[in-house]
Order: sequence, then C-alpha cells, then structure tokens
Amino acid sequence: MKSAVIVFPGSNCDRDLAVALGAAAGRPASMVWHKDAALPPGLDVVAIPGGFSFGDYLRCGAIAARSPIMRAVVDFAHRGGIVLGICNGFQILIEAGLLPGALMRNQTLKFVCRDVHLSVETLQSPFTSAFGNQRVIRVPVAHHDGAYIADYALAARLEAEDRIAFRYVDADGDATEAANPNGSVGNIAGVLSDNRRILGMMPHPERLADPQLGGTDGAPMFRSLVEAVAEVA
Amino acid sequence: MTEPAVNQSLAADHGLKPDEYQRILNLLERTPTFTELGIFSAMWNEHCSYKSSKKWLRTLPTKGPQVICGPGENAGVIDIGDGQAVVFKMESHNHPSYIEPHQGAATGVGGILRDVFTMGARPIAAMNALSFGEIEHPKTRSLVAGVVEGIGSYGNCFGVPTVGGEVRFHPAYNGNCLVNAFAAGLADADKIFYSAASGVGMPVVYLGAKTGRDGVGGATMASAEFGEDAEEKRPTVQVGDPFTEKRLLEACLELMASGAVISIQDMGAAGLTCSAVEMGDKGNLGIELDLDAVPCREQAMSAYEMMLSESQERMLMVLKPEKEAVARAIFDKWDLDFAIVGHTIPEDRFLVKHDGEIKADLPLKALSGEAPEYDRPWVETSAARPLAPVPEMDPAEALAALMGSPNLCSRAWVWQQYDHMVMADTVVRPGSDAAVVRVHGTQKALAFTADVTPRYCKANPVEGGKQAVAEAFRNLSATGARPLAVTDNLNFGNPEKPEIMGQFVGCIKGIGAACEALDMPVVSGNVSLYNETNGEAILPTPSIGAVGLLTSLDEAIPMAPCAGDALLMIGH
Amino acid sequence: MKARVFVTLKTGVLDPQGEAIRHALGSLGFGGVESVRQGKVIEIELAETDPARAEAEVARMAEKLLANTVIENYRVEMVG
Amino acid sequence: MKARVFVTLKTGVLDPQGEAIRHALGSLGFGGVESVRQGKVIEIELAETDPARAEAEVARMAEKLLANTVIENYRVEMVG
Ligand SMILES: Nc1ncnc2c1ncn2[C@@H]1O[C@H](COP(=O)(O)OP(=O)(O)O)[C@@H](O)[C@H]1O
Repeated sequence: MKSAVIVFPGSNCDRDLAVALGAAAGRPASMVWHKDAALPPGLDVVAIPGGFSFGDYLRCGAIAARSPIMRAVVDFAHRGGIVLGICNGFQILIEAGLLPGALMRNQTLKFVCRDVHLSVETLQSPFTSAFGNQRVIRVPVAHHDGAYIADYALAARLEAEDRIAFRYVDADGDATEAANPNGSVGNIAGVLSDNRRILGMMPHPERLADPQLGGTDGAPMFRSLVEAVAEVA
Repeated sequence: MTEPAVNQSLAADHGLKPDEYQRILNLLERTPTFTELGIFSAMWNEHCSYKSSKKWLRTLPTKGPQVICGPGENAGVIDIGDGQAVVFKMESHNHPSYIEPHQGAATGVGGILRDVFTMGARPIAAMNALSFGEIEHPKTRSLVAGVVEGIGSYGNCFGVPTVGGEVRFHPAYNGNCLVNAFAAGLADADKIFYSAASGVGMPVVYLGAKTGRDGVGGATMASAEFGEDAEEKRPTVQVGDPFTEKRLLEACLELMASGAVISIQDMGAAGLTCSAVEMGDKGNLGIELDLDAVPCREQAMSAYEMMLSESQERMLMVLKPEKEAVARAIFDKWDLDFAIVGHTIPEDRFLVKHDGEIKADLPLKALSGEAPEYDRPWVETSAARPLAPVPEMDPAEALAALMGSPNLCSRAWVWQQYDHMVMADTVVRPGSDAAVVRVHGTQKALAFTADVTPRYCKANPVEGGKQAVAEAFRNLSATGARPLAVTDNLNFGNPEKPEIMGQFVGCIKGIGAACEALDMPVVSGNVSLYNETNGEAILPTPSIGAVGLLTSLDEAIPMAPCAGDALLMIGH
Repeated sequence: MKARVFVTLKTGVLDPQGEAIRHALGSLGFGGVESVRQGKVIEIELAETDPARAEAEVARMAEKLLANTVIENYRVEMVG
Repeated sequence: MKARVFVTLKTGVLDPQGEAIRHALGSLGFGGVESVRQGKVIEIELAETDPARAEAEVARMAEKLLANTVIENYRVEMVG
C-alpha cells in the first residue's frame, strides 16, 4: 500500500497517522506539503490528519480545503482513490465537498478528549472490512467541533445507503444520548462517500493502534486498507 | 509624537524606586532618554531581574551528573541517555490570567512552549498548576472556565499533549489566581541551542509574528501588587496565536537543523529589550538594533513601544551570515516574518536606532549586571496554631464528603478539555500519580508531575517546601520512574513585607534541602512575587514540576489494580 | 473601500453557541430573552475604489471562503 | 423586539483569525485585500416592546456577558 499524509500548517496528528499507516503497510507513508500542486504518483491511499490546519481560524478545515493540494486530492477522489480524513481531516473533506453534511461546535461547547466506544456499522468499505466480529471498539476523540449535522433527508439517505461507518455507542453497543460526546445527529461518528471510498470520522483510530498506548482497537482500520489495496492489485 | 520628559516621577510610573532611578543617573552620568528609561524599567523589574529572589535562588542545588544545563537559560536540560535530553521549565502567567483568563492563560502556555523550543527541543508534554479562589466567589467560575479553555485552546492547537497539573480552590486566591504552566521537550543532547551571541558583525534576526503595541508596560504590571483599580486599568492584554506558534516551532526546528543558528532567544516579557540584552550579555558582545527593520503590525510605532512590546510568538536569533538565504527560505515556507534588525558589535554597548535617530545608547552589561539586588529583610514564620479538634463523624460519610469536595474531586472535567494524547506517545494519561509519555520511537519514557500543598507551606514554609518536593518524588516513583530533576515556580505575596519574605526564604530552604537529599536538582524555574490584592497575600505556593525517567516501558507500574491483588501500605 | 460580511446560520440549523448565551443571560437575571443566534462579521479593507466592483468581489469571497453555504447565509454591506 | 450586538476586537488587539483569512484570500487569488478583522454578531429576540428600554437592556447584556470588554468593543443596533 502506497499512502500519503497531507500536511497543512497546523496539522498535528500527521506523524501519528503516518506511523499507523506505515506500520500496517510495512512501508512509510509519504508526507505531502499543502502548497504542492500534485500528489506523488501511484498512490493507493491519501490520508488527511487531525490537528488545527490554519489554526482552524474562520471555520475548521475551511482554509485547508481551499489550498492547492486539495485540488489534487479531489481529482484523486473523483478517480476512485481511497481518501481517509480523521478529525480535522474529516472537517477538511466536508469543507472540500467530498463528504456531505457539516461539523459544528460540540453541544457542550467544550473541547473533549477521552475514549469513546464506537460501533462499526458496516464492513462494506475499504476502511472497515477487517473489523470482522469486533463490532464495538474503543478509540479516543479529541475535538472542539465534532457535532455532525445532517438534515433529515441526508441522514435518511446515509442510513439507507449504508454509509454510516461508525456511531458513538456505550460499552454495550447502544447508541444512547450519554454515549454521544458532541451532539452528532444519530450519534454519527464517521461517514462514507457514495462510492464508499472516502471516509471521514472524528475519532482517532491511529491513537489506539499500539499496545503500549493502552489498546489496538484502531488497528483493524489500517489493516482493512492494506487488504483492500492488495485485493485490487 | 513628543516623548514625555524623563524625571523621577516618570521613573516612578515605570516602577523604578527613587534609589533605582538614582542608580541609573549615576551609571549614565546623564538623564536617560524616554526609550532608555523604558529599557531600564523592563530590565530592572522584579520579573526580569529577580532582584528580590536572586540571593536565595543561588542556594538551591542545581548540579548533578544528569544536568546538562541548569538555571539561567530559557529552560533546564537533563541527560536521559542515548544522546538524548529532556528540556523543561515552568512559568507563571498569574496577573494576565486574572485580567483576561482565556488569553492570559493561553499566552502563558505559549511562552513556556517557546522557552522549550528555543533550546532546540520539540515539546512533548505540558502541565498546568492552577490556584483559584473559593468556588462561591463571584469571579471564580468565569476564571476557571476561561483559564482552562485558554490553556486547552493553545496547547491543543499547537499540538502538545497536556498531561497533568493541579487545581486548587482557596479564598486566599480570590483576588489573585495562579496559572503556572510547565512544558517539556526532547532534543539531541549535542544539539541544544543557547542564547549567548558570538562573533562580531553577525546579523541579529527577528523571527515570527509582527510587533504590535501588546502589553506595553506589561512586564512592569506583572511585578506590581494589585490595587482596587486593577480591573479599571485594564492594560492591553496580549492575544495568543497558537497557529503562528506551531509554525514558529516547525520553522525554528528546521532552521536549527540547517546549521544557520549561532544563538537564539525567545521574546518574552519586554521582548526585544530582554532578548537582545541577554544575547549580548551572555556572549560579552554589544548589540546594535535598527528598529526601522522591525516587522510591525501597527502604524507609527515608537522606539519605546517596539522595545517594550510583548507581542507573542516572536524570536531573536544571531545568524551565520553565509546561511541567510537558507534561513530566509525556511521562514518563507512557513509564512513567517524574517528580518535582519541589527548586528553584534565588539564594544559593551546597546545601541538602538529608529528613524535616523539614536533612541538608546547604553552600556549593555550594566543593564543586567548592574541591576539592583536586594537582601530583603525577613522574619521566620511563627509556629502555626494547632488545628481545632477533628469532629467525630461516620467514616463513610467523611469519605463521601472528602471525595465530593472541590479540592479532592475528580479533575477529569479539566483534563478532558486538553488533548492529552496528541503525538500518540501518552502511555499513562492524566488521572494517575504522574503522567508517562514515551520517548518517540524508543522504549524509554518520561514521567511528569506537578505538586505543592500551599497550606503546609503557610503553616511551616520549610516543611511545606520539603513536602512539595517529596510528593513530586513519590508521584514519579509510583509510576516506576527514576526521578531526575525539578523546575519550580515560586508564587508569593509582596517580598517587601518581612513575613512574606520569610515564607519565601523558608520554602526555598525546604525545597533545597529536599532536592539535595533526593538528588533531584533544580534546573529551571520562575518567581512570581507581589501576588496580593489590597494587602492580602496568596498562600505561599511554590509549585514543583518534576521529571523522571523510565529506561524501559517494561518498568512502568500501572495504577489500576487487578482483582485478587494484595494491598500494602508502605512508609510511615 | 471597506466591506462587512455578515455570516449567520441558516434558520433551522441548531446554534449551540446562541443557545448557551440565551441560557447564560437567563442566569444573569435578564428576563424576556426569546432567542439568541450568533454569527460572524468579517470586515474587509479593500484597495478597490469602485463600490460596485468591490461589492461583487466581496460577494465572491463570501461564496468561495467566508461562508459555508451548506449551513450559513451571508450578506455583504459596503461601509464606504 | 430584535437587537443585534456587534462585538469587535479593539484596535491594536491582535486578530489571528482576521490575519489567517486575509492570507487565505490572497492565496485564493483575491488581490488588494488590505486588512481583515473578524468579529461576532449576536442577534437577540426580546419580549420587551419599548425600543429604548430594549436597547438599554441589550447594552447591559453586552457589557456583562456578550463582549469581553478587556479586548473587545461592542455596538448595539435595534432591528425592529
Ligand atoms: N490543571 C490540570 N491539568 C491537567 N491535569 C490535571 C490538572 N489538575 C489535576 N490534573 C490531574 O489530575 C490528577 C489528580 O490531581 P491531584 O489531585 O493534584 O493528584 P495528586 O494529588 O496525585 O498529585 C493528576 O493526574 C493530575 O495530573
């Protein structure tokens, strides 16, 4: 798997994400600077990391979504490339129009950093196929603007098309209000594009993909990517 | 714009005592210019000169085989083996946080992070020790909310995990909260950067954000006791820009790797003044500055304003001239200002030019070397009154009351607002005795804790000082780490009062004795005095930030017990 | 020329910040506050001296960057 | 009655948001943007029907809560 991590000024989970991708793929991810106009050739996966691109000033992800490299990312996505956006990366994908909906300030108005439980809602995607029976996972969230907003029609369509990748749930797998850390509609934590090859999610699977950090529940996501890429090749 | 006439009363407005002003007149054998007066006031205030505390700080143990650099630089440096070093310091931002909690606390975090990365270290952990007034006090809630939000907003955006700290509530902080910020970073032991300039005719370069009129006079404010009108005066507070700081970090680390840096210093309080004087003083060189080249955010800034501005996210560097193009390209890449604003000169002189005029022409060494130093009178703290008898109560009720009390309840509501996992190396998260952060790419880890119990320090400063160090030591040990060294942030009231000075002296004696006994030298620190409102001092609060090393994560001791484990109590 | 761009949430989009302010005003004893909505105002100083051209330019800025038109409306006002 | 409160940073106070927007507009090819300042606008729906009383009440809200008067100015506008 050849992957690249896009680095914006203010990205701060770029290294973590590259480590997780690199560990799964057995080859390092390349780091691509936001001012570049093109992606390296032959990529399988483009990943947009968490952080505070451009300080998250104006709106989270808004300025990054309009930087030169994003035109190349949009082209890559339109050609069917696999694109993963985590946290700020999710916000950027939404601002770039690659995923529907909007992300707004957490309902508590506070930044929230803690572990949450997620249910893996679908295995039908290059990001989730390796979760297998492991349908409730524990990974951290760390964000201020993670409330996923979708109107009724959009939420219904995402549901009908099986494009909700993850939901916030309690340890038993129930999508309760208490399990929702930010006020997202329908406890939605991650969504897929209509071709299922773009995923945006607020939680950080890359932060729990190493036993020394207290868990590996995030690791299957990176394994899924490697398997999906290998299948095509 | 006409400058005010310089005389004793203007000097007094600058916080200079009559004998201090006389000292300046004797030194110069003339009246200083307005800009020069500003420079003296910045250099000679408590905050920069440590004039009340120096004598006592010198008594602290600062040496040990593990110490690469002790107090005196931007931060302390400790050897952690394998050619690596940990760089750390703690610093207060008390007064600014009381006036504008969010921005005050945020810029406090920004300042301490810069202290760490100017030395060439990438910050890997932050902590914060907070003291607020009683919960019921009308200001407490908004102060707590603002301070916690400010710390989070800065650290989270910058991308450093905030892994520990303290929160306490006590009426003694009603009019004067404490915000002490700690940061630690990692560097290669042979690639530490210091502030001493070297070489004559070397370019002095301004890096980072533009200069505005932020906090002009702020350093003076931070050292003056608050009066009734503190809320009315409302000096311009600085606004933090963590996004710029993050870029400044990346640009500085790239710059250092490029070999362009001779010396570097961050611009903190009275930025341009203190940083330029420090680089010259340490390198036994003079500095000439041409303020026309300083990148300004506002129009028509005077020399006085530029020399005293506290605008954040700025650095001053002495550059290897042949590397100018490389260095400039790095700052262009990160969209930051890069301007040559002067050069080093052979003679002992601080020359400041602006608009074709000489605005200041001072003997440079005297600015720090001749700063007043006081041996303030102090009295030993008298023995505390015995406590009232402890009421008899049901142990279960007592436990519930204790666990629900503001000072003992869970702090999760604080640390959950901080990204304590960014960088993906946090092995032990907040909520334990000390946090543990892995040294990236190795099996080593560092443990961090911040501790002090101010009521002990009030009752018996010497024992309270010892206790703070001992608690930090225990917290580190409990994770499996070997304690290495400490940084201290000494928060006290008005040192001109012998009882307060007595608390200060006592705490230092206790800290010194404990650090000596436990082989944990003090390698950096900060003093914040005049924490009083209407003559009411805070509790003596010498925060101790301590760092320990786990040579392998296999040595880590988890806190969560397993069913069936035996419970032992050790010690006495 | 100077322009102001007002960016506000579309009706129907939940505004947690506005809601929090309404609540806080209530606790501070301000009665009769029926609803609160929070938006942004962005003031832009332009070199352009022709009002019509400046206004059109600012509208393009709003469309392209300043507002997220999925959830926000914007309004441009020329100040002079 | 409806009121709008404009909250803007005092002159001289650093506005990182405005600066980032200015920079972004430049990269998007919008020339001639000399400065950008970002502020807040808070729209309040009040039960009060007397314009003068409503305005005075909103000014008090701004003073006490809506603006951080250490670094911000505010202006109240009645909409009707
Ligand atoms: N301001 C803060 N920021 C981050 N973590 C904090 C803060 N205050 C307390 N903590 C964390 O909460 C836990 C409990 O704090 P404290 O009661 O002071 O612990 P102890 O008494 O064991 O030193 C510790 O892990 C500490 O690091």
